[in-house]
Amino acid sequence: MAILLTSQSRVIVQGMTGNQGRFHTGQMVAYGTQVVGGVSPGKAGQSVDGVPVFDTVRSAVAETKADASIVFVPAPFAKDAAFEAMENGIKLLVMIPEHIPVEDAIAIVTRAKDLGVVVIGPNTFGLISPGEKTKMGIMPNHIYKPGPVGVVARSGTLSYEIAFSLTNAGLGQTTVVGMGGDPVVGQTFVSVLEEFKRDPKTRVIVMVGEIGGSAEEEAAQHIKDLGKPVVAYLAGRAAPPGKRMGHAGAIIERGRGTLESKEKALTAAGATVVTMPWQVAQAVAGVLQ
Amino acid sequence: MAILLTSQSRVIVQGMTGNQGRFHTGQMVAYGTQVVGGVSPGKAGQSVDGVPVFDTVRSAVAETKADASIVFVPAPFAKDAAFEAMENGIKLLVMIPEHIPVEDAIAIVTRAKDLGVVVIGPNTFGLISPGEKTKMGIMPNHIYKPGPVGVVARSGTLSYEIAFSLTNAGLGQTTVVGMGGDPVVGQTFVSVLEEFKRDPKTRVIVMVGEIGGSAEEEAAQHIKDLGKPVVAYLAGRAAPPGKRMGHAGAIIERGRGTLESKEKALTAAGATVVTMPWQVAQAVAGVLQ
Amino acid sequence: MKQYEYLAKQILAAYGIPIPAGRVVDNPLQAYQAVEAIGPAALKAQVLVGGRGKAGGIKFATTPEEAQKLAQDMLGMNLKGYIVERLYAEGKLNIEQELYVSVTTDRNAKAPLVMASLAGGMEIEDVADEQIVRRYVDPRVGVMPYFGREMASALGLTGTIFKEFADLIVKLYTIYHEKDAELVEINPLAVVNGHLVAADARLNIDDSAMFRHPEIEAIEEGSELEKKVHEIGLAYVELDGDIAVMANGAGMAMATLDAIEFFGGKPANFLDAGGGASVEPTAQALGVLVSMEPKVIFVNIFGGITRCDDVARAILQVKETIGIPVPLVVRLVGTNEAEGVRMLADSGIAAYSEMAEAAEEAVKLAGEGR
Amino acid sequence: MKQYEYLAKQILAAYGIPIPAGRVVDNPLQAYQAVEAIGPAALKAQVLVGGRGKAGGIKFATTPEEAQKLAQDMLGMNLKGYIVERLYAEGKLNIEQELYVSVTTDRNAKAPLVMASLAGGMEIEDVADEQIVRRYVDPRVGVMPYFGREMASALGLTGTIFKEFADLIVKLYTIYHEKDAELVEINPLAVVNGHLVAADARLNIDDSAMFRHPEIEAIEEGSELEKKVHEIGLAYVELDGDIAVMANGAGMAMATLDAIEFFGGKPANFLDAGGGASVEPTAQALGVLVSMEPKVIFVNIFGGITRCDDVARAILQVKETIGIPVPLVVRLVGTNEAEGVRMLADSGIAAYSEMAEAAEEAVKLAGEGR
Repeated sequence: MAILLTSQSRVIVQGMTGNQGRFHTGQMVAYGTQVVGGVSPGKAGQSVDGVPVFDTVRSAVAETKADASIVFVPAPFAKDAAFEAMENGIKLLVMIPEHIPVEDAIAIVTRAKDLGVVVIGPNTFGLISPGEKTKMGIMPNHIYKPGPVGVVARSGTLSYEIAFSLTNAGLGQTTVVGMGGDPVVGQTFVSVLEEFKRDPKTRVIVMVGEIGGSAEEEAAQHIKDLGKPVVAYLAGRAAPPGKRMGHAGAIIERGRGTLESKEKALTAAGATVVTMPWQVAQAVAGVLQ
Repeated sequence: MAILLTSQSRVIVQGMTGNQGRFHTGQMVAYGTQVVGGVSPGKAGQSVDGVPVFDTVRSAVAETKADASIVFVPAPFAKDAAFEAMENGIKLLVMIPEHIPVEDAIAIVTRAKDLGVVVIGPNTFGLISPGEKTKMGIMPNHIYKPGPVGVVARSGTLSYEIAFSLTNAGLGQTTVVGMGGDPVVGQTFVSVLEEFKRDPKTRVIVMVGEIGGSAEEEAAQHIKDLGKPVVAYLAGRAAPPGKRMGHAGAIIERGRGTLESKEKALTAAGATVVTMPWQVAQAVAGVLQ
Repeated sequence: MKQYEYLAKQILAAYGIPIPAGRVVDNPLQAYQAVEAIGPAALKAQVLVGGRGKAGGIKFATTPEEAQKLAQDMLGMNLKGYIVERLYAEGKLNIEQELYVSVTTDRNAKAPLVMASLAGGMEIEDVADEQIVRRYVDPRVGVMPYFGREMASALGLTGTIFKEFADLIVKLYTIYHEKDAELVEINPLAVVNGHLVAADARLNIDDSAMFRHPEIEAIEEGSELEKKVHEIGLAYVELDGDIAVMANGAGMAMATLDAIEFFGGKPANFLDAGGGASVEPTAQALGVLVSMEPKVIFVNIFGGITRCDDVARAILQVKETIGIPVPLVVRLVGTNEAEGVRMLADSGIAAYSEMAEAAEEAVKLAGEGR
Repeated sequence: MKQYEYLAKQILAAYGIPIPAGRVVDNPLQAYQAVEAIGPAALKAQVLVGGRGKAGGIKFATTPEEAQKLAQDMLGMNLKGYIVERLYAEGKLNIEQELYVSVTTDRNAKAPLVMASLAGGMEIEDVADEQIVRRYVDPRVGVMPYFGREMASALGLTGTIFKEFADLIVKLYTIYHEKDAELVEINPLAVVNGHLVAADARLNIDDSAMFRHPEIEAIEEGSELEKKVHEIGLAYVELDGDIAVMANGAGMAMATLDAIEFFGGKPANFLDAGGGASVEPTAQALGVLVSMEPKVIFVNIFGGITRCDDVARAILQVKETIGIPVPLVVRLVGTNEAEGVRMLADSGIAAYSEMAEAAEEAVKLAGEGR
């Protein structure tokens, strides 16, 4: 099993004929994702890696019964693409682009809530369910393997680092979810933890957090009643206040979002908090025993 | 019993200190309506007919546990007032003003749907439940009496005419509902018929319709399965196409909304259709036997 | 509130929708100059009636001289009851294809409705249903570009026209939304040199929203008498019978006309004196009825908010000032009925309490009826 | 994207929020003229740092001459690392009361948050929680007038100030919404002669939304070096250590700094070379690190989208062109790892596969650490 994305998910790619869309369609198909269609206005009738391209999500969904979409269009057009997906029945929406205006992100996640759509991102690497042989995202294919660890991260490359170290330690993953690095994203640690709670295959959860916001503190409230062990690693110990650390979201503002408050809350909630990424796998192995 | 408005309803009046608000507060209180508060920004602390005035719906609801509101503010401010009511937990909203922009009416009824608010109007005389000794509206107090007839009308004075003729014929009313004369209003004949269907005290329903739109035709679809007899009278037989007959809604546009198509649909659905207002009471007495 | 074609087009253009070259023409010289500047052009009478073309309200001018002469004829002409005060000279288009597109309010769906068709150039009611693409707009979402693409795709458009059409839908909805339109229609939406052009346009603004559109000119439609009564703030429609009618409330007024026809009479007008009108406007309204010189005047009042004594006062005021030289039938019931009836009786006017009886009497006095 | 105070105030004024009389001053003569025109005024340095007042960035001038002299001193001064290029001369206010109001984005609620307080004039973090009225905006609804009235009521305002405050909340939210602000703050919101005036204002625009605001000037914050790296399109923050760091991905870059501190070292910077950067920007970024003249350069790459051979190519390109005169520690794993490692080895650069080992070595080479 896995969360959110399974082998049953029927995926379309919005912006399929662009460079990124084309490349990652190939990668997803290669990984085993059921990519059933693509959308690029005015390109209907073309195909990418054997997958048919449609002018609209509407026609793609009508033809392919897709229920999930991954969006690769440039940020200024991302809101349009997201609504096109949601208004046409897509229930799992992965928003890859970064630099989407916060106002647009708010509009997207608000509408998603009303329509019961799960939004991953924006500014995410996506999500991958190795045991289901499926992914929606831009993560490398070779660093994951099936297993009992659920991973939820804000940041891409750092999560690759940790997922790969888990894989190398023989600790496979149910699903690895990238929440996205923007200030406003579809998921919270809490919402993803709840998904992992319901997944019988997930036996331990790894949280990869960072400075900024208070998502980790809120997650701590829920970890107490989760019934599954949590290992947490948070990046940004060395980050000075008031400076954006790459991610629009990673900023310590007016004393909020510091690592200390986050780690304290998580430790108090019973999570195993490690201070360096290379300590995660060992901690996971420890709690699994 | 009655529909929508009962003796339990706790009513506030938005725009209570204006001329209209003040007059009709008195009329409603005299009729027996549980008017628990009024709202007029900047007038908190005053009172009208012994009813306390608040600055905001928020404070009025907090103090009085109101669940219904009747709005008397001028049309340009009506949308603001409607949202103020709905966002603060009001579940029955009567919009008296006419000349509310259609765009605002759409926004109001759309939001009402999302929040589960029943909107009566705009451009309505309101609704009255004689057996419950309560009304929210601007109708005269003396023309109604308790009884088994549910009345739903688009138009004010015409419904008074008919209600009074029912009363004079000894045929009292459960609830008389004014849907409002605007193109876009909160209720449809269908939605009100459904309410009457569920009300055990309502034994027969009088529909007072008119030219324009296709609400009567849609109602006809539902009358077949209503399980209660319907008497219908529709105004506008003599109205020429393309001219607005007073109500913004009453216009025969491009062949749609004619009396003939409405009466035909209603007759086919089993309703008793009369051609003159003074024939309604006799028809109701007939079907009640 | 209907807008003249040239105003509608100016608004389209302001929102980035291509329109043909055109100029407003107030006199024959301007018509000359217009054709001189933009070449062969259609001269279109700027009046708010349908079927302008058939009635002689659209003429083609190839040369400036021809334009001047045509303008001379057209300006001041009577077109279905409207005097032509202004023309719009518009360059001739080499139309390759005609489409239809509109945004309107659907009162049953309580939402905006966008309609489009490949069968442009005729009234949309005359287009077969299966040739029309209809999409409702969710007011929570509005119209984003994908909505336009979906309609373009549903119409089977491709290439440049696909993109232009999708884009145009967004602009058209933006006009509908920002201008509080009840209808914005482009018909035909022409394809010229492979690009879309709004060859003709209709724009109706929601009367109730005019208060927030100072940039839009209020254009009163109707006869002089209708305009005059609208100025008093009452709803009024001229009809072609000879029994002048006043009632309170739009539904009551309609029912009153119906009652007159029921007994075989012909109403001269629709007049809603309002649900709670006081003495002065009621008297003014009655004055209008007198000025129409009908055979009979029929006043039908159910006093709810309206007080019967106020109505009586209004009637007596008119009687005593301008006089009521034709038979008057009054039906008066409701609030303060007794006092109102007594006041009228004192002046020799009998009031009915039953609408049916009163209507029948009015028809009889007009010498009509069965 | 923070906006200068005078720009923020101009935008407030454009939306109908009252601001004090004020003028932008580029030279001492303009300062003279400003005080001549508006009377005694504060001269405020237009720099994007907090605590301007305490640092000498705000001075009061009573006469034009005084203003000219003060401007001479202030223009060109260094204020916390920023050169003062422009002043804003603003008329002195007789402040009767100071309030606080702001609209900002709450990332956890995923909604705008409006805050207001009667305790204005100090930073909102220093105001006791119970003195702050906080209301979230439902993005489906936005801010309508009632929302402002509710806040005014919650603050206990009455009379004129109640109305003005309620009205101002709507305008402030409109700015937030239409200008894609992440923060719009008026502090203090002053009461002067019984009316509200925005005595000071802050406005930060969402960087990601700048593309749709051509009317707003892009103001680059930060040091010259930071600006330069931002121009390449990379995320860069100067720190005060001496180990220059490059990593791919913001989280990885943060973790890399953490790792250096973990081993007792001090990072000189944060540099995210991007999740999938190609040869050229990576080489440019490395060039920037070289130009910083650090003790050690540490490159930490987990090749996902980024290909290890591309990173190796970038390193070799820099080595062969500008040269790398300080010790270089490279950690390189992931996509095309073997080829990347071989390429570096061929040029005598050893690559680590473990992040921990590499970070420790970098710290050691910098002569720091435990």
